[in-house]
Amino acid sequence: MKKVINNAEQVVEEMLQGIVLAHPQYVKRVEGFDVIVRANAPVAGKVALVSGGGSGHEPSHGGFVGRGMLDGAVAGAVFTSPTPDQVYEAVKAVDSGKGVLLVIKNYTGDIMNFEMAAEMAEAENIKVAKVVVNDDVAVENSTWTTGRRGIAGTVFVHKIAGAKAETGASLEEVKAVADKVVANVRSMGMALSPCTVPAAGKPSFTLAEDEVEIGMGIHGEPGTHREAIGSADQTAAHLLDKILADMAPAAGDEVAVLVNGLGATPLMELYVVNRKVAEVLGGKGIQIAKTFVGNYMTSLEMAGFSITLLKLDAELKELLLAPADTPALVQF
Amino acid sequence: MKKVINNAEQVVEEMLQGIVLAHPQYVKRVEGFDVIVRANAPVAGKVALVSGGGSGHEPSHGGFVGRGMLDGAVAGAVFTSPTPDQVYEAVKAVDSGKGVLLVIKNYTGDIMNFEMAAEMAEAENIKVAKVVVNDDVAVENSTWTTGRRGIAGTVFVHKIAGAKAETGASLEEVKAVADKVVANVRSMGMALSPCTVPAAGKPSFTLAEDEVEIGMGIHGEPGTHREAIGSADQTAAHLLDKILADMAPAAGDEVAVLVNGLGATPLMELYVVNRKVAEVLGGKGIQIAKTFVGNYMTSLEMAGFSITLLKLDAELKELLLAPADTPALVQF
Amino acid sequence: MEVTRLNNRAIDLIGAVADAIVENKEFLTSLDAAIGDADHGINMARGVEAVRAKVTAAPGADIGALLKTTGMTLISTVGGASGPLYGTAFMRAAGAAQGKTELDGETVKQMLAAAIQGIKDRGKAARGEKTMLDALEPAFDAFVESLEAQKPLVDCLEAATEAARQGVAFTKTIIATKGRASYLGERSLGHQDPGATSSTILLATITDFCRKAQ
Amino acid sequence: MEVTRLNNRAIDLIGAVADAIVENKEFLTSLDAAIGDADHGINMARGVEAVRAKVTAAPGADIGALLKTTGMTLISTVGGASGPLYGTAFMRAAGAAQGKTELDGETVKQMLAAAIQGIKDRGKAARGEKTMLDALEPAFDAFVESLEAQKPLVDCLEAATEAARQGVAFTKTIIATKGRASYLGERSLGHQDPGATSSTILLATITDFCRKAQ
Ligand SMILES: Nc1ncnc2c1ncn2[C@@H]1O[C@H](COP(=O)(O)OP(=O)(O)O)[C@@H](O)[C@H]1O
Ligand SMILES: Nc1ncnc2c1ncn2[C@@H]1O[C@H](COP(=O)(O)OP(=O)(O)O)[C@@H](O)[C@H]1O
Ligand SMILES: [Mg+2]
Ligand SMILES: [Mg+2]
Ligand SMILES: [Mg+2]
Ligand SMILES: [Mg+2]
Repeated sequence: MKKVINNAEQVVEEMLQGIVLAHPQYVKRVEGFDVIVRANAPVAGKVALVSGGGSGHEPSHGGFVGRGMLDGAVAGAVFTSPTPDQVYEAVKAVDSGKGVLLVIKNYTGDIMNFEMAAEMAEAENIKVAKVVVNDDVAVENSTWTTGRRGIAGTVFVHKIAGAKAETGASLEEVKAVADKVVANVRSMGMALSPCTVPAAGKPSFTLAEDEVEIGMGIHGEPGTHREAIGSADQTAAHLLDKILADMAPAAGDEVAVLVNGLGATPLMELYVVNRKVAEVLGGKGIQIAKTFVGNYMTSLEMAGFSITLLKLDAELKELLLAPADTPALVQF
Repeated sequence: MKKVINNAEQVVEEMLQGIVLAHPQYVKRVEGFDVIVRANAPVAGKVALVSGGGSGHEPSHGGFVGRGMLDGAVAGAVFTSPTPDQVYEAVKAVDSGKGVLLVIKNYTGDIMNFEMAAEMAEAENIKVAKVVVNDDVAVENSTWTTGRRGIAGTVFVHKIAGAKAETGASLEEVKAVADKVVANVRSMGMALSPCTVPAAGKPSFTLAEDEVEIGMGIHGEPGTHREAIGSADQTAAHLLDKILADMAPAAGDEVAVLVNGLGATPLMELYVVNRKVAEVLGGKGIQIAKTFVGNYMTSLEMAGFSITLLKLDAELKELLLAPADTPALVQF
Repeated sequence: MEVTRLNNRAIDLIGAVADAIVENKEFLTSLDAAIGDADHGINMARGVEAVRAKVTAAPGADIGALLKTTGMTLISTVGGASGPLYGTAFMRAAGAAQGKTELDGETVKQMLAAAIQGIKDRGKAARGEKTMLDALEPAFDAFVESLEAQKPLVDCLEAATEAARQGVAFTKTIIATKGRASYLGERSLGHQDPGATSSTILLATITDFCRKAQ
Repeated sequence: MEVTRLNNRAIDLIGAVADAIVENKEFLTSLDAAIGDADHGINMARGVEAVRAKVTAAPGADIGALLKTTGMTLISTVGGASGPLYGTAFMRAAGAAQGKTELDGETVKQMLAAAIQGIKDRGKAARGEKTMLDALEPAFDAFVESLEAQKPLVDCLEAATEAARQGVAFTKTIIATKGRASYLGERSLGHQDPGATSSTILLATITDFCRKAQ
């Protein structure tokens, strides 16, 4: 394991300190907890958004704390859902009285921990609503699984529900638009190399020099299968096919695109992928309202990428294009 | 070599297509050339900035084309300075009549190619000025070298000279402030793993599992030496010491900080580094006006990071904090 | 058994459990790497170390209190799926052991039943889905059978542990339909469940401790 | 020699040079990996392929025109340090060969002198700094010596190539003070310079071609 860290046990703590030291204009720490919130939290008259999950997905989620996106982010141990008390502290720190929306990725652990936190908050008369993101089409959504995983599409939930909250909307309205994003967002990923959880000290899996993992999660979990590495165009087209098959957009539909790097894949390669994505969508008459290319939901130093499409309507589009001002996403 | 590409020969072309497809609101292609310029280039009444260099440093430089930073970027083959005709096309495409500043990183190849382009432009009566960035303190600046290399500090030149140009300043004024940035910016980097030039097909060097390269360039060039991997704090302190020894800032001085990822190093680790940087600077009474953490000047999929400090005066600070709107750096 | 003695013994038991988990940290993590996200051993070790520190500092007045501290500490330190599940299990067991300073077979049975019900309430899984329940439910059945056959508590625990072991082996033969491993489909076959394994380690350590303490 | 014949032969020579560089692409790149940025062979191969395509399509009326096309094509396709340097060298050599359709020793001497001066003007390096000049300058000296000794052109070229080879060997023994390798300081010792090597390959290929064409 070759990492720029001091020690595996302290890495989340030191990262959080580093984030707050880098971006004091955006965020502050909830002392004693692995929680960062907006520098001016709680923001009066606004529904607050809290997300989080295991660490190792940076800039998710702490990088998206700021105007137009999240109010607070909870950092669990690497790849491990944060505990309920931590989530509860975040909720308390950001609630202005208008209620708090929890943005949860669909993993058993995340759901249980956030649910317990919600119960704690409700016991203190804080209004809480939840949205569960499940955008990964790699695994069929069937009774045989716990439903789809939440991956990079989560960033669109942060962006759009965050923009909605900024308008002064009610908790029910913010939750409704978040649910609409979830209903319309689909992703799928592939990996060229594994990642190493610092405390584990060795890679979660190994791949041969000519092998890639298709449809893996963002925690080093194995995917649906392995195959020989193909060209960027082949791989992009394959992932996109799975997404489009599930989403079934029509010609004339408008989408947002996110070509997301998993950590170690250069922007150069992500742009090569985006070229193919744009070509395929163009060929089907699907309009691209906005494209994001970069590391938004990573998996430590994993090499690989995911593609996310979000089908837009007028409301989603307007909120997507609304301003945001956070450490990792700024938009005029 | 495991990369998400179609073929090594086409990777720059396809990347450029991907960039323009992703960010049509920001950039357009100069058809037939490996040049991207602002969507609304040339911008009337404004000195234009052109930078570039070998590809493989993304988001440098194409990602910084937009309001408040560059007007055009020229993409050479991977790690190879672009040719004069390409630079010349960029200059022609962005010049509004107020002149063009070339931002050049200090490498023999870059200097020669940009100089030849400048001669071509001057022959066509386009006013051209040049600034050569040489921020890397790894190598002593002596008669024994061709001077210091230009690395991540270049981004501060783009930002600050770009903001100055936006004020309507003259070419001489924009060049003056760019030179001031160069005089005050210092960087140094380290690598945990090498990178692979796509057309070369294998890594430029190899490192043992417990070995790091100190003071290497951003083209896979070997550095000053190798050593056993230390803790994040040790490594950060070592690089910072070299920078501070050269820069000699006094207590009370104000700086901007850039903790730059080389491509494959997770944000988590960069923030751990930033924690130490802030601690060391704090201990010396040096004020941090603004911190950037992320992949700004990369070296393909190299793992590692560099630290950049820029000593600020009132003018540099104001221009650093001025708005920017580019694919890779947006600031209100 | 007096409270002081209970405390000392209980702290020793918790120490033994913590040691066993820490010893198996890498093993559990490697099981999780195969079908999950390579953190189960790390999560559990973090939790049991926190519990050890907590109960050593303030053991509580009775077994119920001690288990409540254990459950709450697990909830606030483990995270992931196993944190809420084990945490809830110990909280529920605490309820069944409230005010007790000594345990008999019937109480232990109620504690186990409550713990398992807690896991089911929280995780909405059933036996056969390749989770810790595939160790714990057979263990409970075996415990009850031995108890009804009037066996001593230690023998009942021994039977439970043996059944849990078989449950772990069984998890190799089935596809996961709950938890992170469910995404793997057929690829989860042949791998034993990390949570079922840690449950079995817990049971085995408790059994061992009780036998030695006789 | 008629222009047509010149064109055919010149195109063949350029083809031979291109083949030699492409053959050595990986070798040159690996030399550059050791003390530079692992692109010299890639850069040169891209350049000579472009030149081959260009001169095959439109060879130009005389040797000067042909070399000018070569130089301009190198400038616009190679990039890096070697692009402007080799490009300038060929442009300057073109100047010395303007209007010529046949070459004699004196003309070749002037072409070499102009090319080397071009490299020095452009790169501001001198002999002994571990660059292509450490092959080219000794080559020039040897060429002139042979020419003054009234040797035939091919023998002069042969002597030049041999001196270039020794120059390459010499670059192993010195520290780079120009170009990318200069950042390495002592670490550049023991490695031969990629540009000196490609210069020698150029010379050797031309020599070989001329000997065979006799
Ligand atoms: N719904 C559930 N019900 C019971 N046990 C579960 C459930 N989901 C997961 N588990 C157990 O949790 C274990 C994984 O725990 P752990 O790795 O710590 O959490 P995570 O899966 O969040 O990384 C699995 O091996 C399984 O035994
Ligand atoms: N100033 C200079 N004068 C002469 N030759 C030089 C100079 N700088 C570099 N070179 C030559 O260029 C070669 C490197 O070329 P190349 O790798 O293509 O360019 P780059 O260094 O830009 O990657 C060196 O091996 C050296 O021979
Ligand atoms: Mg986990
Ligand atoms: Mg180069
Ligand atoms: Mg796990
Ligand atoms: Mg080179």
